[in-house]
Amino acid sequence: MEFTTLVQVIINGVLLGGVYALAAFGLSLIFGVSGVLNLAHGEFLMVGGMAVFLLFDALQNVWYVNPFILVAVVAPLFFLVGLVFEKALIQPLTQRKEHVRLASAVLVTLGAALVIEDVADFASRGSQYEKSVDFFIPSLVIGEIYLETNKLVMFGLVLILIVALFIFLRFTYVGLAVQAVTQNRRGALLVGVNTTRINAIAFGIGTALAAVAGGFEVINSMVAPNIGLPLTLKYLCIVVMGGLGSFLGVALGGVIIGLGESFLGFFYPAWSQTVAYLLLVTVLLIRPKGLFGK
Amino acid sequence: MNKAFLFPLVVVGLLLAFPLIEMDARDYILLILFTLFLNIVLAQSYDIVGGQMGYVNLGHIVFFAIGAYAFGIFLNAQLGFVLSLIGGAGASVVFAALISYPFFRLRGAYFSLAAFGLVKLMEYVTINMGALTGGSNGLKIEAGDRVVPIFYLSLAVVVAVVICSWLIGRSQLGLAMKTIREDEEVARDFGVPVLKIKVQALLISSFFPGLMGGLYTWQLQFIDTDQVFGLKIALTPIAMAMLGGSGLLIGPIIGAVFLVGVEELIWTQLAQVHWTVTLLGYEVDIGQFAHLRGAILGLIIVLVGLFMPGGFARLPPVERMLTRAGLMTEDK
Amino acid sequence: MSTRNQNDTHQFGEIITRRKFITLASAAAAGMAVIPLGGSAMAAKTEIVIGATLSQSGRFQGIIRPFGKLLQVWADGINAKGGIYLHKINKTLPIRLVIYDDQSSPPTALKFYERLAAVDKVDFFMGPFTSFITNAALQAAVKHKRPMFMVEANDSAMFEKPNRWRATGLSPAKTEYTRVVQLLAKKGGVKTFALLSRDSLHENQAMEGFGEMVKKAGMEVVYQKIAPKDTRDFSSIILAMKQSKPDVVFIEWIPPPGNIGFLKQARGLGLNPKDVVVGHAPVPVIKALGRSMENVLSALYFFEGDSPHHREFFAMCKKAGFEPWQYSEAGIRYVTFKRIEEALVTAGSLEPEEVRRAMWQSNFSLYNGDIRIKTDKKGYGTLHPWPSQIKNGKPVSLWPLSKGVEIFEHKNGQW
Amino acid sequence: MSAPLMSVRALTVNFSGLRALDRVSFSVNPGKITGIIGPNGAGKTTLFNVIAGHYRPSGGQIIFGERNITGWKSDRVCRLGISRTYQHVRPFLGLSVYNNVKVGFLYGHQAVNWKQKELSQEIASMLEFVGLEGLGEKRAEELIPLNRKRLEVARALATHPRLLLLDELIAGLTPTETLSMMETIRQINAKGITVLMIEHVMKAVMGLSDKVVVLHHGEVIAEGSPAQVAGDQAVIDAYLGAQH
Repeated sequence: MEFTTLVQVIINGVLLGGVYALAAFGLSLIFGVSGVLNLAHGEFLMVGGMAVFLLFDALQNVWYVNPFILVAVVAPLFFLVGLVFEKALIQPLTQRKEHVRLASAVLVTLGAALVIEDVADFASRGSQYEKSVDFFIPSLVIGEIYLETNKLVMFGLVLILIVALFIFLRFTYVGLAVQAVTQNRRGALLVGVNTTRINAIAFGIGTALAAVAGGFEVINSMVAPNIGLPLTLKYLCIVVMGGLGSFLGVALGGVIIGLGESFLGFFYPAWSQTVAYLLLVTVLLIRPKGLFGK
Repeated sequence: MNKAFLFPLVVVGLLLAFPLIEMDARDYILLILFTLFLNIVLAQSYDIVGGQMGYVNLGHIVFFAIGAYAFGIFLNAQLGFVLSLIGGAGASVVFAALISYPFFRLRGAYFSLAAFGLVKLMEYVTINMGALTGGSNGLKIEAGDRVVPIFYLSLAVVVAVVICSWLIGRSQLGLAMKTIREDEEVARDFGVPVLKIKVQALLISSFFPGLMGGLYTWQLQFIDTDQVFGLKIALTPIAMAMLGGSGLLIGPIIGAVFLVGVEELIWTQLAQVHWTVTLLGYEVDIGQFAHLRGAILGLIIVLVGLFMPGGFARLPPVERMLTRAGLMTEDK
Repeated sequence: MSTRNQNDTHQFGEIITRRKFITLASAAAAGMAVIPLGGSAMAAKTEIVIGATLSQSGRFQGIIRPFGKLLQVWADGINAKGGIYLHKINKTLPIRLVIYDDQSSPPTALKFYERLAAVDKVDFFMGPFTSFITNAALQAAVKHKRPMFMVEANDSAMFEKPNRWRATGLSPAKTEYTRVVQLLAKKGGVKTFALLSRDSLHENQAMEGFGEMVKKAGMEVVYQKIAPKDTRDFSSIILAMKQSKPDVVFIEWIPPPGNIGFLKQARGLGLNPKDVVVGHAPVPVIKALGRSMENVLSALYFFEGDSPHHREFFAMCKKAGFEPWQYSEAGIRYVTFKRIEEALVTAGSLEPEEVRRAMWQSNFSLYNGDIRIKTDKKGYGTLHPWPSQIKNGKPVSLWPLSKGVEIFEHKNGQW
Repeated sequence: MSAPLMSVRALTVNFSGLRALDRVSFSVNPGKITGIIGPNGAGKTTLFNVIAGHYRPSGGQIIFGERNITGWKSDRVCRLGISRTYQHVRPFLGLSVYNNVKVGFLYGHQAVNWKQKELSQEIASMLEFVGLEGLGEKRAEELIPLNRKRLEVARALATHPRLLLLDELIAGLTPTETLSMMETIRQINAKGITVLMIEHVMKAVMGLSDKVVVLHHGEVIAEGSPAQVAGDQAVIDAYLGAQH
């Protein structure tokens, strides 16, 4: 393998991993705070992507909007969607016994995933099944190395979001409360944290992050009603591999899987999609609580 | 006691006699019943680990898939039907044995997720082992009309899994499994050999989907990974078990009958109805909303998760009815 | 959903009252599901019942959703003329369609074909989409001895064993891109090919065939790989392709997740071959890539022309609400319709055995004789798609070959 | 004096740098009641968890009878004859009272092949002994807190232990309930079962114990008869220090 090729493969992997980590962050935050595995996470990604597409499509003939701006418009809406979703579907579960809560959460979020997918499928009847926006900025070329501008922008945004999230978690009251709840739910409750509110906020942020990732998908590739569950599963791999509730673990998990897919994609594309699941199972067998789990 | 056995016996008797009735729609109904039996077996066998022991095994479908593929491979190797069927179930049990120790080091959500990841992992492994499994070209077996034998065989598997589950529920093993569900640490403190029990439970619960997988291949005659590893196939039986009442013998059956029934009776029919109404000046064909069945199914699952964590069978009126019929087996 | 003929429309078209609806629904719930709503007696035939499933939900809906309507347009067209004349029973019978949604799933399809045969008592099966679903459906055809015209299933796995009850209009999957390769060879200027397919039965075979034909035409395959079905990021595949320096890049991928990702990323990563061939390029793909799709080669199941068949086909698509290129598989449907009409007229009765024989003996030509529709020993047909090239956001057909070579422009890496 | 039933020797437990137990040594004499007291956070429950086999100590030994059981898994420890209750009660909430006790009988000790009928009788008399007669069919979660504690005792006794670890069994009970529970403990002891109990309620510890061990910051600071311990200056300092 030539050096430039190696560099290109690594760049591809890291850029890919960054976007993986973004969506997985949301999922990790939700699990950390509420103890719920949100099987509908990928559906929010899909719907977020669709929202960006629909806005783009509707505005296309009026005036041409950069889809990244639309992503920024859509994200706060999905924060609200997340709040409502949590309020309606997740909050009633939090008081249940652990194994009952796990099972109920599987039921509720899986059911929600089916509803969202099927409604999206049904709504696609009048229009097209796959949705993608036509947006392209020429790539940066350094020697033989190509840097896709779209992906660079995305990666930059991911970094900004992650830093913002970090600052939020470290330096704001709500952020500290989120961390407190993640570490010890009962303890946080005892010191007066309003866990109900924190749950809702975590869900809002998580959902907004999923929608942003969906916007990226629609710019970079496409979304369709049936992509939700497989994506959820891949993000779950990242979250669990890193260690439930560990943000560093998620970032690292995302990049590891991105790199793995990138390298295998170069040599043996047939195995590239296996990486996430193989790593998940392997890591758990060696470290039952993930790379950074406590 | 007599009363408790009467109802199931009558049902099984009627089912046994059904194929003897001369009617045009017989095979169509048999195929629906096969779908029902398939789901009962998957839901009931899932519930041995998921309901009685409290380990939400999101990867239960892997046993079915392995059974399906192994059966096809053995049959194509001229092992004969019976041996292939046993071989398929055997392969599934062996696989369960292989994964049981490492997977049972994981608890709670970690276990569920690793098992869920296993579905996709095994799917890709199956696709990429083309020499054995046919890869994405699928696995094909000798064609033939098997609706009636399949019906009897799958009914037999249903009866077997229900009896097995019932026996476990009454046995010492079942009690140990329930203590693990309630509090694994305490169970261990009181001498329950936790790992051994968990492995036993998983082996038992992997046998029946293995058998059913073989029957599925025999029936469909041409399978690929989408059909046996698909995420919806993986999750529906689990939803059925929880819907009906996880941990109760009758629960998965109720869940499967309900979901398969709703699908067949309402949506297939409603989709044929053209009930046009004028709404805000648009002509709307209500029948086309039958295509939203996936959403309605999802909605039912959500509502059960929210309001009936114990499933239909534990709703007080249903519980009373079932108790009166002697169908409510103890799960305390 | 079920589509119905005009006679039926008079009964069903009026608004069904609420009470009637509730009665119907509750009757259904009570277990009456299996009793057909309009039971057709075995006695004197008054109509030709044709049954099919279409994937109106699930993965394939994006490709074939509007074909329910197209089928109805066809049936309405025939019924407007009174139906099809069957000489042996000396009757002209209208067509009635019964269609179910197979949800893109084989077991569901099998169940519905069983129902079509046993409950709806169809005389003729139209097959579903893809080989897996068709193979499941075929069981019902064989068991109930009803001829099945397999609309979209041409993978060799289906044809290993002889089976008298099925035939298709398509040529084998491996030969799917014969005409595209012909065109490229004739135009000249390209030598090396990079091929990629989605890992599934049909796509793999089509790609393999493409590679074989390329080699036979004296050109070279420098990259040939299969990518897993869930692939969304193609960066590394594109990089590897780029290093093999292909003149032509070919991707065979039935959406979704589609080839959109591949094309977008190929553009971004500087994969600039002389020509790009996209096996399936429906509207969403063209729309997503915008101007970058200019001069991308693709295949259509019809070509531009002005024969009576052309005019009929275009009119049918228009009535069904789409332009033919938007749902290219419509061309396959049209051939199917013609084959079924011909088989019924030739057979002159609804005896399954006679219809079946007529279906196999079929031999007539379509589109000004451009294709001879016949069945070979295995049951394959003779339909290949025709090459096309996207110009101004719309595929332009590159056929006949002499004319096609003239219109054809290399993409020359211009995204 | 006979050999101790259990001796704990220089037991040390570290939790990620934090030393929870520091070279704890003491012994439990057969047939006696030994009390463990100490302020909050002294490491009492950690001590129980190590003895019961929840975690492996960083150093030291636990000798039970003739055997060194250091690092044994809890199911094995239980079958050898050490059983316990929990500070925060943990009955199997979803199971019936009857089945809760049955687990102890079936799994809690070595190789007894119970006949179904015998077993039911044993369980019934056990429930009667702790004062839960007639409640066998109830789910554990339907019991009031006092009865949950009784159930825990019954489940622990069902394993036929030689040593019973009671973790704050009396804390939180009303004065009358306290008296009745103390009586139960005496009766258990009278059956020949050695008891090691953690207790905050001084009256109970002093009234029941033959010997008291005082833990403070993970170390044993006093050991002796109740009277000796009560007069020990280190103990008084520890408690006063804890209270201020």
